[in-house]
Amino acid sequence: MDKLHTLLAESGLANLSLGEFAMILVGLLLVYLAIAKRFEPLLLLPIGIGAVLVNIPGAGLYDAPVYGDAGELLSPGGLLYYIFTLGIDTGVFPLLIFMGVGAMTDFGPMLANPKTLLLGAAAQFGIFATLLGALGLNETGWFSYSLEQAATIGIIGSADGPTSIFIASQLAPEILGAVAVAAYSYMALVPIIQPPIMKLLTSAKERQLEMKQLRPVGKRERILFPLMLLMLVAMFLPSAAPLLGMFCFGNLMRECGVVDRLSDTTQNALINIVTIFLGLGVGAKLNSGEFLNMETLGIFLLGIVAFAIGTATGVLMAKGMNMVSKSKINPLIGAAGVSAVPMAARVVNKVGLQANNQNFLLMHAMGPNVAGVIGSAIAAGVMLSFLG
Amino acid sequence: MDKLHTLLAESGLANLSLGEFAMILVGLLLVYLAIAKRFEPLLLLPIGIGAVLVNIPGAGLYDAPVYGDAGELLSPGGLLYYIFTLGIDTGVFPLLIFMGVGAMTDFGPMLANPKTLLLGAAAQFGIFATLLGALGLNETGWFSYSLEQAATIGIIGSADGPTSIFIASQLAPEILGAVAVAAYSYMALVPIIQPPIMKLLTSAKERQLEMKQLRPVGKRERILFPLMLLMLVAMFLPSAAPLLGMFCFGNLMRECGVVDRLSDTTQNALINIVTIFLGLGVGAKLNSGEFLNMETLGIFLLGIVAFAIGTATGVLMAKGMNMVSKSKINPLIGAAGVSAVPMAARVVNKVGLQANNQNFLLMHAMGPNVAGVIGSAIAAGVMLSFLG
Amino acid sequence: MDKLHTLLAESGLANLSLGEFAMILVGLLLVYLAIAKRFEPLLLLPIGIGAVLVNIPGAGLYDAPVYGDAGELLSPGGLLYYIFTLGIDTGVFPLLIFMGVGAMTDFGPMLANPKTLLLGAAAQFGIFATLLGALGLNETGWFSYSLEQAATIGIIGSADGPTSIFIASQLAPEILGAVAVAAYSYMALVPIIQPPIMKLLTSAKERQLEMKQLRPVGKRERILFPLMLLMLVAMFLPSAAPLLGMFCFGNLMRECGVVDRLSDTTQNALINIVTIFLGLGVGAKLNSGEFLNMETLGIFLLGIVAFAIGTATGVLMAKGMNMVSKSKINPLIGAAGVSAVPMAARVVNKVGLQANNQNFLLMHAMGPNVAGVIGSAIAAGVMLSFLG
Amino acid sequence: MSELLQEGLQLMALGMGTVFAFLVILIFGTIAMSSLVGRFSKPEVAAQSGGRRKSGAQMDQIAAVAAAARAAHSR
Amino acid sequence: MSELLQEGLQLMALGMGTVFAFLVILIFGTIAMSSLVGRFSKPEVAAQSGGRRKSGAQMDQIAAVAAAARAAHSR
Amino acid sequence: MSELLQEGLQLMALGMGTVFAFLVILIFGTIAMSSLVGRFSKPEVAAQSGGRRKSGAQMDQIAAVAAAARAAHSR
Ligand code: NA
Ligand code: NA
Ligand code: NA
Repeated sequence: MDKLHTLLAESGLANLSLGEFAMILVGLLLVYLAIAKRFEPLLLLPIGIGAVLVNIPGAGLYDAPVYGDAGELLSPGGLLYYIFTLGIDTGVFPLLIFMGVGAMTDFGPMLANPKTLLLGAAAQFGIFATLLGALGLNETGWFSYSLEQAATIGIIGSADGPTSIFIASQLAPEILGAVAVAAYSYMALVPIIQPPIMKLLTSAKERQLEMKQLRPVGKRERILFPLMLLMLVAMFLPSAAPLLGMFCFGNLMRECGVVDRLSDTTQNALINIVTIFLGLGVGAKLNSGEFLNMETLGIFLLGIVAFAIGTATGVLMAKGMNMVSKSKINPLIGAAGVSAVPMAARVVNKVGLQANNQNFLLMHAMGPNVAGVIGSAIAAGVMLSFLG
Repeated sequence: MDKLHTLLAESGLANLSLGEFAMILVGLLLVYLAIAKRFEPLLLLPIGIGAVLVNIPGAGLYDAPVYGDAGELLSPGGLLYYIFTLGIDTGVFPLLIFMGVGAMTDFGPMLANPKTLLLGAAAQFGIFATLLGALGLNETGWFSYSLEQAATIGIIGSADGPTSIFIASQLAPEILGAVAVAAYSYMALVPIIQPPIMKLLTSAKERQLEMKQLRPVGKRERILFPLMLLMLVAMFLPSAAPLLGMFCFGNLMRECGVVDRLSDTTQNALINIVTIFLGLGVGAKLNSGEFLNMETLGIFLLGIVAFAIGTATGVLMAKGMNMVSKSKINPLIGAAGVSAVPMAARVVNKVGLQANNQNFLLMHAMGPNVAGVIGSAIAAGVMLSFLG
Repeated sequence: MDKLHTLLAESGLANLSLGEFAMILVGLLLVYLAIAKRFEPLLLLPIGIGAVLVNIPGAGLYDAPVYGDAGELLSPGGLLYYIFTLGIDTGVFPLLIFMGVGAMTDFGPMLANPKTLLLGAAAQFGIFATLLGALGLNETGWFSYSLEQAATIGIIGSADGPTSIFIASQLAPEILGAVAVAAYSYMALVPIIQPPIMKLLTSAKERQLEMKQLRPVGKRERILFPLMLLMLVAMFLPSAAPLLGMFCFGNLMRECGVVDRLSDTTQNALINIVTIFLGLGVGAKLNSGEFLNMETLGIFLLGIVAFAIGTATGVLMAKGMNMVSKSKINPLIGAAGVSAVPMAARVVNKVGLQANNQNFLLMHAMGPNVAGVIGSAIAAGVMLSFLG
Repeated sequence: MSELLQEGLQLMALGMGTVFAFLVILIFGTIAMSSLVGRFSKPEVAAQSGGRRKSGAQMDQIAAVAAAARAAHSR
Repeated sequence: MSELLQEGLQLMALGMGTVFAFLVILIFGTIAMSSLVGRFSKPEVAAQSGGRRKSGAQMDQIAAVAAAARAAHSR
Repeated sequence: MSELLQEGLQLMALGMGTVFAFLVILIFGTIAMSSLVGRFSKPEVAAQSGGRRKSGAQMDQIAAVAAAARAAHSR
C-alpha cells in the first residue's frame, strides 16, 4: 500500500503546478495551430509536443545526467535535455537547418534583378526598430530587457526561424522558447499581418503595376553567387560567417550539379531529422519559469510590431526606388523583403492579383524574399559582433 | 623479428580467450538466425555483428577514450563504445525507435473496437509473473537476481524490443545484452510459441468464431487518440512519459497530415539509422563476463515463460470478456495482446484460418496487438516509478 | 563610432593573415577542382568549403566551447570544432563511411576469380615504399617526418579516402588535412597518373589479351565472403577489425537480402550525411599552421609516388602471375589493385580498349579493385599494430 | 517468503492494477472521444492512416516556391 | 535617455548601415559577376536550379560501377 | 642508415608480408568456401548483388501490417 501511495504521489495530477498546467495548454495550443490552422506545422508541431513533454512533472525528460566521481553515469539524463544541450545550446541544429534552407533556395529571381536586394535590406529595419522598442518598454518599468534580450527580440523581425533560434541560443537562451514560438507564429500569420499594411502604403494604381518577365539565369551565375557571397562575408562581417557560410554551402551543393546526392540528402533526410530535434529542443525551453511572465507578453507584442515595420519599410523602400529609377518595380514586392520564405512572396502575389488579375508577382517577390534571408543574417552578424 | 613477434603476439588467435571465442560463436549464431531463419533480422543481424566485433581481442572497439589532464584526447575510444555510451546508456536510441514505431503504427483497428485494449492489458500478466519467477529462482540458490534485474527480465514479456532495451538501460544495464537477445529471439519465435497455447485454451468452435467487420475510423479520431493518450500518461503515470510520449509524437506526425515529410523520414532514414546503431550497441554488451553465466540461462528460460503466460492470459481474458459481453470476440485475438507487432497478429490470423478458412482475424488482432504496446509501456512506467 | 571601429576592426579584411588568405585560396581551388574538374566532388567540395570557413578570421567556426567551473556552457564552440572533435578525432566518421562503402561494394567479380586478390596485395607496395621515401626525405635535412607521419603519408597510396583519414586520425592528426586532400586529389588524377605507367610496363600484345567471361557468383558465396573475411581479420589482424569489420558489416547488409531497408539507408542517407560532415571536418584541418610548410609539399610529392609505385607493382605482379599460371590474365588489371574504386577499374578498361577495341576489362578489373580495398585496410592494420 | 519476493508480489499487484486501470480509463476516453467526434463534426470520409492525403498543402513551403520559381522562371 | 537606449540607437545605426552597405556591395558584386559571366563564357543554356541536370556524371561513382558490375556480370 | 629508416624497412617487410600472407589465406579460404557452397547446396540461380531480391519478406514487418491494415480496414 505504501508503494501505491508513492505511485499516486508521483502521478502527474498530484504534482502538476499551475504553471506546468498552463504550459501544457500552451503546447496543445501550438499543436492545434499546427494541425488545424497549418501554422508552420513542421516546427510548431514538434515544439508543441516538446512543450507538453517537458512540463509533465516527474517525467524527467529535461533532467541532466548525473555522473559519479569517476565520471561514470549514475543516472541518465532526459531525451530533451540531450537534444537541447547538444544541438541548440551549441548552435549546431540551427546551422544545419540553414544549410538545408540554402540547399532549397533558388537565387535565380534575385540574380535576374539584383537591385531587389535593397528591399531585403530595408525590411530589416523592423529588427532594429523592435530592438529599440524593447528597450523603450523598459522605460515603463514593467519590463527589464537586457540589450542582448532586446536584440534577440528584434531578430524575430528577421521572419526567419533558424536565424532567430541561433541568435537566441548565442545571446539570450532564457527567452529562446518565447522568441522561437513568436517567430514561427508570426511567419504563419504573414497573410493576415501584411496585406493591410501593404494596402495602406500603396495606391491601387501602384499595386496594379505589372513587371516585365525576369531574364533567365545561367548555371555559372548560380554557382558563383554563393561563393561570392561567402567571400564578401569573410571579408566584411566574419560574425555572420557561421550562418551565411552554411547557407552558401547548402546553396552551392544545390547548384554545382556535381554533388546531387549530398544535396538531396541535405534537403530531405538531414533537414527533416534536424527539424524534428530542433522543434523538440525548442519546446523544451517552454517552461513556466521562463515563459509565463511579462517579458513573454512583451516579446509577442514586439514581434508583431517587428513584422509590421519590416513590411512597411520594405514597401516604402520600393516606392523610394521607383522615384530614382526609371525601371519601375511594383512596390508590393518590398513586403517580401522580410523573408518568411515563401509565405511573404505568396502574399505579395495574392495582393497583386487582387488589384490586377493579370499581375503575377510571385517570381518578382522571390528576389527580395531570399534577399531578406541574407539581410537578416547580416543583421544577426552585427548583433553577434556587437554583443557576443 | 621482434616486431613480427609483437604482431603475432597481438593476433586474435594468440589472445582469444575461451569466453571470447564462445561469444563470437554466439554472434555468428545470431547472424545465422537473422539471415537463414529470418529471426528479426533488422535487429539480430547488427546485434550479432556487434557481438563478434566486441569480442575480437585487441580490436579495441569497446575501448573508452583516454583523456589527458588538460582534457585533450590521448587515445580515441572504439566505435561501439561511443555508440553504446551516447545512444543506449542514455536511453536515446530506444526512445527514437519508439518514435519511429509510433509513426508506423495504425491505431485504426483499435479505435474501431476499443474494448480490445483490455486484451492488451491482460497479456501483460506475463511480465509480472516472470518477475516473480525470477525472484523465485533465487530461492534455488543457483541464481541471485536483484529486484531491478527481475523486473528487467519480466519486461521481455512485453514482446517489445525498444521497451525491453530502454528498461534494461535504466534498471539493469549489466543484463541488457541477454535481455535484448532473448526479447528479439522470442519475438521471432512467436509462430512456434503461441499456437499450442492458443489451441490448448480454446475449443475448435471458439476458434471458428467470425467477427464482424470493423467500422471505418475517421481522421479526427486518429489525430485525437495520441493526444489523449499522451494527456492520460501525463496525468496518471509520468514515468511512462518518455516511452509513450515519443510513441504518441511519432503517431501524431503520421496521422496529422501536415508534416508528412517528417513522418516519412521518421519511418525510414531516421529509424533505419538508429536501428543499425542500436543493434551494434546492444551487441557490444554481449561480452563473456556478462553473458556466459547462469543468470543468462535463467533469462532465456524465464523469457519464454513470459511469452507463454502473456499469450495465455490474453486468450483467457478474451474468454472472460465473452462471458460478460454479448458481442462476442474470437478468443484467439487475445494472444495478440503480447504485442510482438505484427507477428502475433499474423499468428492469430493463421490459427483462425486453420479452424475456419473464412475467418480472417488479422485486422481484429491488430487492435490488441497495438494495445499490447501501450500496456507494456505502462508496465514499464510502473517499474521505473517503483525502482528507478 | 566606437562600435563602428570595433566592427571594422573585427572585419575579415582587417585581420586576415597572409596564411589565412592563402588557405582560403586553397579552399577555393579545391571547390574549383571539385566543380569544374569533377575531382572527387563528394569530398573535395565540402573539404574546400570547410577550409574556407575555418580560415575566416573571427568567425570562430573552429573555436572550442568554454565551460565554467560548474560545467555550465559559457561560450558555445564552433560547428567545425564539434564536427571534427566528435566525428574525426574519434575515428567515427571514417568507420561509418567504410560501412557505407561496404554496402556499395560488389565482391562478385573478385569471388569469380579469387587469385586477383594477389594484385590487390602487390599494389600495396606503393604504401610501404612511400613510407620509406618519407623517411628518406628526412635525410635531406629539409623534412623531419616521424615514423607515424611517414606511415600516414604512405597510406595515401591506399588510394582509399576513409582509410587514409582513419589512419591519419589515429597516428598523425596534425597532417590529416594535407593527407586527405592529397589522397582524394590523386584518386581524381588516376586517369592521368596510371596510363603512362601501365603502357610503359606492358607490351601492346599483353594489353590486347582478352580474358574469358567471369562465372556467375551465387548468393551464398556473397553472404559467406564478408563473414569469412571478418573471421580471418579477427584471427590474424585484430587491429584491422574496426575498418574491415564495418566494411564487412556493410557488405553483409547489402548481400544478405533480409535487411534491405538498412542497406538502402546505409548507401544513401547515412553515407551522404556522414560524407558532408567528414568533408567539412577534414577541411577544418586545413589551417595555415599545419598546411603551409615543407611537410605538406613533401606529402604531395610522396603521394603521387605512392600511386605510381602501387600501379607499377600491381602490373608487375600480374605479369609475374602469368609466368607461373597457365590461365593468363591481362596485366593491365593489376593497376586496379591500388583501389581508387571505381576510377582505376575504368582506367584499365579504357587502356585495354585502346589496345583492342573488343577488350572489355571493366569487370575483370573490379576484382583487384575491391581486393585493393581489403589489402590497404590490412596494411593500415599493420601500421596501427606497429605504431598505435 | 523472502522480502524480495514480497516486494515482487507488491510490484505485480501494483503493476497489473495500474495497467488495467489505465487501459480501462483509456477505453472510456476513446469511446467518449469517438462519440464526441461523431457528434460534433460533419460526416467525414473515413481517413486512410498515414501516407499523403491532400497534395497541395503538403509540400514543404520553400520547396514549393522553389519549384514554382523553376517552372516559371528559367526555361 | 537611458544608456541602454543609447546603445540600442547605436546598434540600430550600425546594424542598418552594415546591412545596407553589405547588400549594396553585393548588388554591385552580383552585377559585375553576371556581366563577367556573360562576357567570358560561351552562350549557355539557361540553367534550371537544383535538381538533376546531366545524368551520366551525376551518380556516385561506386554505385555506378556496382551497377555496371551487376548488369554485366551476374545474369 | 638511421634508426628510423631501419624501423621503416622493418615495417615495410612486416607490412607487405602480412598483406600477402593475409590475402593468400583469403584466396584459399575463398576457393574453399566457393567449392563447399557449390558442393553442399542445391543448384542456385546466380544472385544479383544488393538490391531487392525477393519481395514479400523484404518489407519491414510493422510497415507490412500497417499497409495491410490500411488496405483492408479503412476504405
Ligand atoms: Na529576414
Ligand atoms: Na507488449
Ligand atoms: Na587500396
